[in-house]
Amino acid sequence: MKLKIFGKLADIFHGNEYDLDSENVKSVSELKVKLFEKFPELKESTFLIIVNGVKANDSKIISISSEIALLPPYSGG
Amino acid sequence: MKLKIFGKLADIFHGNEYDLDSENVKSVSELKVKLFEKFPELKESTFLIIVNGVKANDSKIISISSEIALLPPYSGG
Amino acid sequence: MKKIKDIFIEGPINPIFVAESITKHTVKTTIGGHSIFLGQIREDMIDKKKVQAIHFTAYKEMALEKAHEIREEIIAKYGLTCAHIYHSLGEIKVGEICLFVFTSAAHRKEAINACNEMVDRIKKEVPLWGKEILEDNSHTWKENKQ
Amino acid sequence: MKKIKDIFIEGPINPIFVAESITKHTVKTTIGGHSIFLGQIREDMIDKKKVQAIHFTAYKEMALEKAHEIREEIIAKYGLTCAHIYHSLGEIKVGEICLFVFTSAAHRKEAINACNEMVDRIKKEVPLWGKEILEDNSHTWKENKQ
Repeated sequence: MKLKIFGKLADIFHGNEYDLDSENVKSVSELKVKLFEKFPELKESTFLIIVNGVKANDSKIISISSEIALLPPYSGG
Repeated sequence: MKLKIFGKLADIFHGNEYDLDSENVKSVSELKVKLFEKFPELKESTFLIIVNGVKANDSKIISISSEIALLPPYSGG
Repeated sequence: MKKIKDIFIEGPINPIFVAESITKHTVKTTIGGHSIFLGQIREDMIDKKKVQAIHFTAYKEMALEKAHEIREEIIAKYGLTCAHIYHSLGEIKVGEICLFVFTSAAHRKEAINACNEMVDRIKKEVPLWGKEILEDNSHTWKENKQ
Repeated sequence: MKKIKDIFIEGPINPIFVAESITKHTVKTTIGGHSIFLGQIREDMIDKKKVQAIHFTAYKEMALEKAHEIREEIIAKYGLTCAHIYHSLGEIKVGEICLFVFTSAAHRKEAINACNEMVDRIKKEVPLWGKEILEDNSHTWKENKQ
């Protein structure tokens, strides 16, 4: 499962993409569990999870074909 | 007594300068009397009288050496 | 003695002049935001005739004094890094620029609010007049809303 | 199908590009006022180190969608003749321009208020991030006030 990583989260993931082992990841809540396990610092971060261009809540079903992105607060301009 | 004339008032005075016979004109109120006599249309106009760069009220004393200007409402920009 | 800046430009304001003004601010490293207002001549209809141009005149000495005062007051009020006012004199055709107001500050809100207030005050307080030249060469006198 | 305009410019926004954008509006004879906001990189001090540049990245597809939505909504809300948004990507140095917002309307208030609101919404709603490069080549992440 490929994740796009933006902003300061790239410092945690050491890059703008991350390929997550997607076993047992069928929802956003399961994704979060796995991410927090791998990157405990993420628990201290504020971020949105975007699935196929739309902000997703925990119950959102995801699959290996979903486009998933992790967005910290915006700081353009 | 030379007057500077601006904006739409120039249509009444037919120009941007007017040389007024200054006999009996020692104050702004006397100036107005004389102007209204010569240009009755002025009574229908809104304008400020500026003497030496400052807005003058009726009691303001003026002389032949005063710089006098007639300003209708501004319309810059 | 205070130094009074000229604000008048004979003819329309060239967009290249706007670009040059922006470029001059590159060296001012405390600036975070610029706000610019440009007044453009609109093809209004007056008595079924199209406005072709506006011919601007000013009571120059007084206008420069007043523009200076507005500029100083607004720089102080909003803590601006820079503020500039330029107004055209003479005939400015439809589609051309006749007013250029430019404010710069560390943060955007100050620049934007200052620019807005500066434009308002210029329209109300600076002795300038616009004569609207219609397509049949007759004219009317522009009036700003109070 | 809606046409999504690109808003991204690689590197800084050139003042000449601003001038060209202004010039393009000469033919739009219903315009009476343009409002422009420019964001410039400020030499902030962070932990006693000077900011040298900000490196911008975006979640492009989503940013373009969002910018399109903001633009459409603000054009409708204020009855604008035109509205344009440009944002830099990549490294923008202190003193350079990274954001250019341009609104045009028949009357000044609409242009100015629309520009102001557009800048606010871009900062809050468009997925863009600024990485502040400090003088020792360390970095921090820019945070917009909410």
